Amino acid sequence: MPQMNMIQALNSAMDIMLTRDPSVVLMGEDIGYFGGVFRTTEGLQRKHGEHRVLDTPIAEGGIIAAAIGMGVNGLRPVAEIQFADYIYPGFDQIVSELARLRFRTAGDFFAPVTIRTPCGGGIRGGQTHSQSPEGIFTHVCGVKVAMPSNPYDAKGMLIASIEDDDPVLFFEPKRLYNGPFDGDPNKPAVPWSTHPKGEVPDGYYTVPLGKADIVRPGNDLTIVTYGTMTFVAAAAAAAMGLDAEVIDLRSMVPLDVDTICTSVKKTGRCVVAHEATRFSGFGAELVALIQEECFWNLEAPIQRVAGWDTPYPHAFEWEYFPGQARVTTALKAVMESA
Amino acid sequence: MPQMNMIQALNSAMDIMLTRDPSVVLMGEDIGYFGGVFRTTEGLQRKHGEHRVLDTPIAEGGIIAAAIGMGVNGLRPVAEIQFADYIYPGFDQIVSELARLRFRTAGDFFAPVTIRTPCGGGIRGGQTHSQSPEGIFTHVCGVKVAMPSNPYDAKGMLIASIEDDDPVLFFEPKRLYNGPFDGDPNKPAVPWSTHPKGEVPDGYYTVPLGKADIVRPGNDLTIVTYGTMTFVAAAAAAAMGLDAEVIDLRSMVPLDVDTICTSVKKTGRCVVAHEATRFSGFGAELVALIQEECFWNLEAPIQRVAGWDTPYPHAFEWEYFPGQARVTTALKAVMESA
Amino acid sequence: MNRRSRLHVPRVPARPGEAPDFSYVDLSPAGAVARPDVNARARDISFLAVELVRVLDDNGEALGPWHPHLDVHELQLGLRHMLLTRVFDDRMQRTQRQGRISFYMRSLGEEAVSVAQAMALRPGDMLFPSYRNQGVNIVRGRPLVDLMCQLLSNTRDMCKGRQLPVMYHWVAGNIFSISGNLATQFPQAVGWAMAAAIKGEDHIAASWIGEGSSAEADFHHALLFASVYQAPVILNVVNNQWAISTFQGFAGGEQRSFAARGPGYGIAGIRVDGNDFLAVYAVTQWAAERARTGAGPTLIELVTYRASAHSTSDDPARYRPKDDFDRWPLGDPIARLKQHLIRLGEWSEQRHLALSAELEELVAANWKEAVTYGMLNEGPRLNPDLMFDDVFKELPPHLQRQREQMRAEIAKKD
Amino acid sequence: MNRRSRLHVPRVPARPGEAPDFSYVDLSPAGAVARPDVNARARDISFLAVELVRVLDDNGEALGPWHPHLDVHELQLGLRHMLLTRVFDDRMQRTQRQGRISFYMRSLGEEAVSVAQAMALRPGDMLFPSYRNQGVNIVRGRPLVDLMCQLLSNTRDMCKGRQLPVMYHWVAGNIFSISGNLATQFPQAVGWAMAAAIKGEDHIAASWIGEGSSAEADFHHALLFASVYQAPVILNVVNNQWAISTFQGFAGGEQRSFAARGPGYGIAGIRVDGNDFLAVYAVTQWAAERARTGAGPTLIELVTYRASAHSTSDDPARYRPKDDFDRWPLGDPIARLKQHLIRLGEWSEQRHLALSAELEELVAANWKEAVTYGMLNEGPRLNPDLMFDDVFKELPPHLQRQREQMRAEIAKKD
Ligand SMILES: Cc1ncc(C[n+]2csc(CCOP(=O)(O)OP(=O)(O)O)c2C)c(N)n1
Ligand SMILES: Cc1ncc(C[n+]2csc(CCOP(=O)(O)OP(=O)(O)O)c2C)c(N)n1
Ligand SMILES: [Mg+2]
Ligand SMILES: [Mg+2]
Repeated sequence: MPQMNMIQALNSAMDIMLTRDPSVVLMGEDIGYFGGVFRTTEGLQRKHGEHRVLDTPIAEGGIIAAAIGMGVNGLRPVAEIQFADYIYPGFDQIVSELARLRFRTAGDFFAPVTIRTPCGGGIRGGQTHSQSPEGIFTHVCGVKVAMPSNPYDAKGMLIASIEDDDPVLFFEPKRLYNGPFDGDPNKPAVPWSTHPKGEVPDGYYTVPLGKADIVRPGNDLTIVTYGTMTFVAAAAAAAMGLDAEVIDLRSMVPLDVDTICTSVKKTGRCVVAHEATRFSGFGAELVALIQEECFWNLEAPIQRVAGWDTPYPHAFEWEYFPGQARVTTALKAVMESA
Repeated sequence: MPQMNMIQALNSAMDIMLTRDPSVVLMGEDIGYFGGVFRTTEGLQRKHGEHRVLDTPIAEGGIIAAAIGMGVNGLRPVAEIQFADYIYPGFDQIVSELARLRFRTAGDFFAPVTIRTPCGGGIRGGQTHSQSPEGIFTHVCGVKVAMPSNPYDAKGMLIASIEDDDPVLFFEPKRLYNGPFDGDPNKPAVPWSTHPKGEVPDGYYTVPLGKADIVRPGNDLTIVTYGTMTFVAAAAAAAMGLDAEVIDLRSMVPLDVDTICTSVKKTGRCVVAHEATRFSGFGAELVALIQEECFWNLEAPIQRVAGWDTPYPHAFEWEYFPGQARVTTALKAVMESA
Repeated sequence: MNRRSRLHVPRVPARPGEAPDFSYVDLSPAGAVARPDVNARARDISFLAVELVRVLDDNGEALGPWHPHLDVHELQLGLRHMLLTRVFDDRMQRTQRQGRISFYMRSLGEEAVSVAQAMALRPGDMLFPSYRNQGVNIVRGRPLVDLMCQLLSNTRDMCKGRQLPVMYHWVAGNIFSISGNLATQFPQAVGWAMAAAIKGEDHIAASWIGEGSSAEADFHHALLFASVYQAPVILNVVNNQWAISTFQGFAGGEQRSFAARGPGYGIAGIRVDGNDFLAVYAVTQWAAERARTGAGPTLIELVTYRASAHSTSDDPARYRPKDDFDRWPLGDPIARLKQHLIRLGEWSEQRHLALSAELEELVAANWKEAVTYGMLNEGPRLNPDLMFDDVFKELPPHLQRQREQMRAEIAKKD
Repeated sequence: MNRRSRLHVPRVPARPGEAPDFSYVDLSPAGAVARPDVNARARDISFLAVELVRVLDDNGEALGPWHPHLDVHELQLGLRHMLLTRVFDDRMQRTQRQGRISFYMRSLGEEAVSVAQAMALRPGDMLFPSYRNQGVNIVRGRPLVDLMCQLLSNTRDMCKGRQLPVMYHWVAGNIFSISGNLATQFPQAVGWAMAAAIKGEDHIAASWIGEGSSAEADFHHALLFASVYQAPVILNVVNNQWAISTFQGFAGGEQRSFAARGPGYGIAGIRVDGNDFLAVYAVTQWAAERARTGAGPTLIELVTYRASAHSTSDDPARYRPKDDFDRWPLGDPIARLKQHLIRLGEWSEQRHLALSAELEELVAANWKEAVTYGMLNEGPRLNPDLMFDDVFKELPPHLQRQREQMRAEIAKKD
């Protein structure tokens, strides 16, 4: 099977969809001739033409709005926001329009727009190139929210998102573009070619939204996470010798409540982890939900691991990032409790 | 003591601050000559002049941006967003700028902007005049988030917000403008003059942000809520004959964790209620936090009462609104559990 | 240097109790403005953004190069559509006053905008209206009962009870959904037009925005994207002078016409007498041909007057003189087209009265039918279960659960 | 009708391997454009948005009504500031290549913009720069070591390690904080100017935005609010032809100049040769006087060229010809001012070399000092506790708790 990093996997997904479905178009800042600042759309304009892969003005609000109009007119736009930190100028069009169109027209109009955007820290991007705003969108009814953690899922989930008739916010943890990452920036970088999820079929396949992945089965406790933290949390648990069940959510909306609750009911202990800021982050919803559903099975309070409730500071990237030390503290708390 | 409804109380707060502090300016759509679509700023332009009470273009993003610039130049702007549903065009300026300015300049620049906006349903406003987006802002570090539930608090908290050097998002539950509301739209409207919190001093006073109010002490269970649901939840508990301790948070950021946890530790049972949609709403943070802090005291899973995870539909306003029936179900669940 | 800048506050010409003053409105005589070739470059025709294209003069005579030379039946049809719009508006306003519907917004005084523009477009062209464009539904033959059912949020409401009154849509009629959020439809229309161009189809898009709403960011997005991709779209600013209580000066109209924004972006901008059916028709036709032949987008400013309150929640007596519409220099679009037809010998006061009566009856008959499908608080009602549909294409598990919970709540109440 | 609209895609004049082609740039001869009175109404001077104000001709002679007649010391100072900007940029670029700083952005080729504009303003005027305006710091006398400490995120970083390199600010120098989010500063500058007008102060504000960033909504907000309130502000679009890989046509520059957006909003718009120190100075002075005397805002488009890569993360060889800057018709701002001074007999190649050497040394000395305060991964470091400060004015309890947790994590690692 071919080896791909996450960038190549995403590129392959878009290439396949541009080829299979004439209604698919890509649009975004620097994505056309140049192939994107992360090179995710490299070669696609040359192959599919300037009318299928559009360079756009630097106006995230305009990009989303135009994508909605195009979606209403039968196209299937995939819009890139260059960094998740820059999605906010498009917020109104996402929340008030994209998310609401099907509902307010009783299904008569809809716009099958996928919004791709790199998120998360760990690349020295400072406070405006490191954010993880996914939690905000999970509170907005009418949009799906997904984040893959590896090349295989990235390709399959992106294809599923493009084919989905509902709008999808597709967050790409940029720290994982080139390889898995266990949270230690001082270790040599590991490429995806060393990882089983770096094996990615060349052709079409989908990984459905709404289905979590148990990346490691276990009995001591459940770790519910997604994105970069999948690797960090698993590594921390392994280092502690814990038999943790690690769940990579892959999509937050829809959420695979069954997989989560089955696991927590089995283990009785749970840690929830994400890179986004803690207060009112998506972890809060997970904790609320798990305690509602699994209260009587819990042997300890659920612990949250998250970014601090501050912007992501350039100089303190690794003091900010929820690395193994932070996970370990939570794991200890949840294992020692009771 | 004078009687005021919430509109009069807010008007009085702004009038006092315009009088006391020459740097205070008001701005917003229709707020000047006309006095605002809810008449909250009535008479203030006539009294304080066109340079203190500004009618603005219909551009929420421009309003917030201009307010930030004015704040940096020594003014203390109070910007009105006509409905909370229309705050999203200003989202980027709030999240990326207003919330971040002090941090990114190490305190050298800041903009003491207060953003007032009517929120919540119950006035037949349909999906675009009924939203409660406060939860989203609680995930944005760097802004304070407040919502009063009565005229007394409204005035004191608005003055505190205007005087605060941090930006404050000040949500006004519009269903409470004219009187308390127990969730039953078929009962005759009750004016604030019948309620002790409708007694509002004429002069200057503050109600600090970050301090919750125990609106009713009790021992059976704790209800943590804010805004309109303060009255609905209290009424439901009273109707069931429960000795509920009802906490009106008043501000979500900063959050009065001590008052909440002291109460839950005492009662061992907790219901969290808000009008906003449930999934990833502020209730999730409350539940997560309470189970972290009070896990060993809990005798039943914490229940959430909230709006459904759909837009607020015009025709089904009362099926949507989290009225006493929804609260009652949660109260029963939390009392019967164990 | 002694002169100091002071914050400028746009001047409102007259407030309640003062005499209406419309001297600020720049007028051109009927027939006076040149009609450039449809392929003219935007930069060469910027005079169109300053002048005011008018065809009908004060006597109802049609003059000059913009005279569209419509046949009499078209004119009579236009008159009928405008009158029907007005009769419909009046009746719906009254039903709101009676508490039958929760809210309403009339288009009194600006009926020519929607009617003439929709008539000048083809049925396959996609319309992205604002909330004051009910006329486009009428032109496209929407059964009135459908509109009324939306206003009533009843069992035949095309929005299934989800939207405030007047937020119609119509897939079959190529009329897009109206949003409660101002201006959002403007760049969406551009995106729609871009898609048409990508697909090589010759349908064009048209959208409408109030002059007040043109302050929103989406107005800029629309002009910018239309300019960059030369999208086949007509962007209309309905300058009815007021945005709720706010005068058009607060949207930037004091310094420059709204049409002038177009040339700033390299888009043809054209200012037209919005109460002159013939001028509106001609300008729209010109812009449509431009768009359809690849000559690019056009920004049209329709100068008109919001003769009524903003909505049933508004009372304009608080912020403007009562008799203002009587003094409005561009008159009433219905009266002007009627005068023109009478002058042509193709209409009369009697026929007008008869038509009015016919349309009143039509509206009444439709209303009678509509209420049989239910009213907001009376008669048949939509199933509240519907609230959970269409949030997503498929109902996800958490909404299934919430629907169950709602059913239980309702059962308990009953 | 056979012609159909096709989606237009803006044309890029030349790609890698092709010959640079700047025929699309509209030029006016030096000295040719009239200089209107500073109180002229925006609508009467729209020619300024089309022409290109130039003072220096190809031989370095200063011509025409915009000649600012600066004294020689001013000119020499301007040359020095521009050269220092360039030397500083070069040196910082190299430190980035050496891994000392994480990121850098040069202003190569556009030094006249920041330097001439800042010199034409008063110290009390508030500047809202973009990330390519380092020159304004140099003009206002910022110690270089301060800038370097920011780049290094070290113990003397005025941002306390919180911002990416180049995102400076300076309270004492009246230079606002640079945001990583494009365009946000533009309407903030207008708000600042509105406040000055409200308070009756005569300070004005100036802001800079890239032509690519002018596509953002905030560009529109700025123009609109400036127009409505006639705010005393200068809004500058630095049209350096590129936005990362994206050509200016994708920001709307193909159809119309960026300066032309101004007149669309009723704001004076003026297009100036951004590499002509004298022209930039003169135009800025004119706009400042307009603003200060209550004649309203001005939009200035500075036509220049981004001679270097977008940032240290970019490689322009992927999207444009390598030798493009050599063919850029407006030349190099430093070479042109130097030529002018030599022509005046007030400068020479030797003095230039000596100045270069002096500035290299100045920069080197500052760098030597700066690194003693720490580097990103070496030497003294800021206390990570600082991460929790300034989120709010007072540290709230939940951040106190998180700070404790972080301290414990660090203790564990050590
Ligand atoms: C984003 C947003 N902001 C504010 C409002 C509230 N609002 C509704 S209509 C209106 C005035 C619009 O005026 P204009 O665009 O001139 O249209 P007109 O009513 O004159 O047709 C306002 C401020 C809204 N619906 N959406
Ligand atoms: C809101 C936002 N969107 C996108 C970006 C990413 N970005 C950074 S610089 C840049 C190009 C800006 O080009 P231009 O405005 O022409 O300025 P120049 O670099 O030429 O000085 C882009 C797209 C950003 N920083 N902020
Ligand atoms: Mg209007
Ligand atoms: Mg540029």
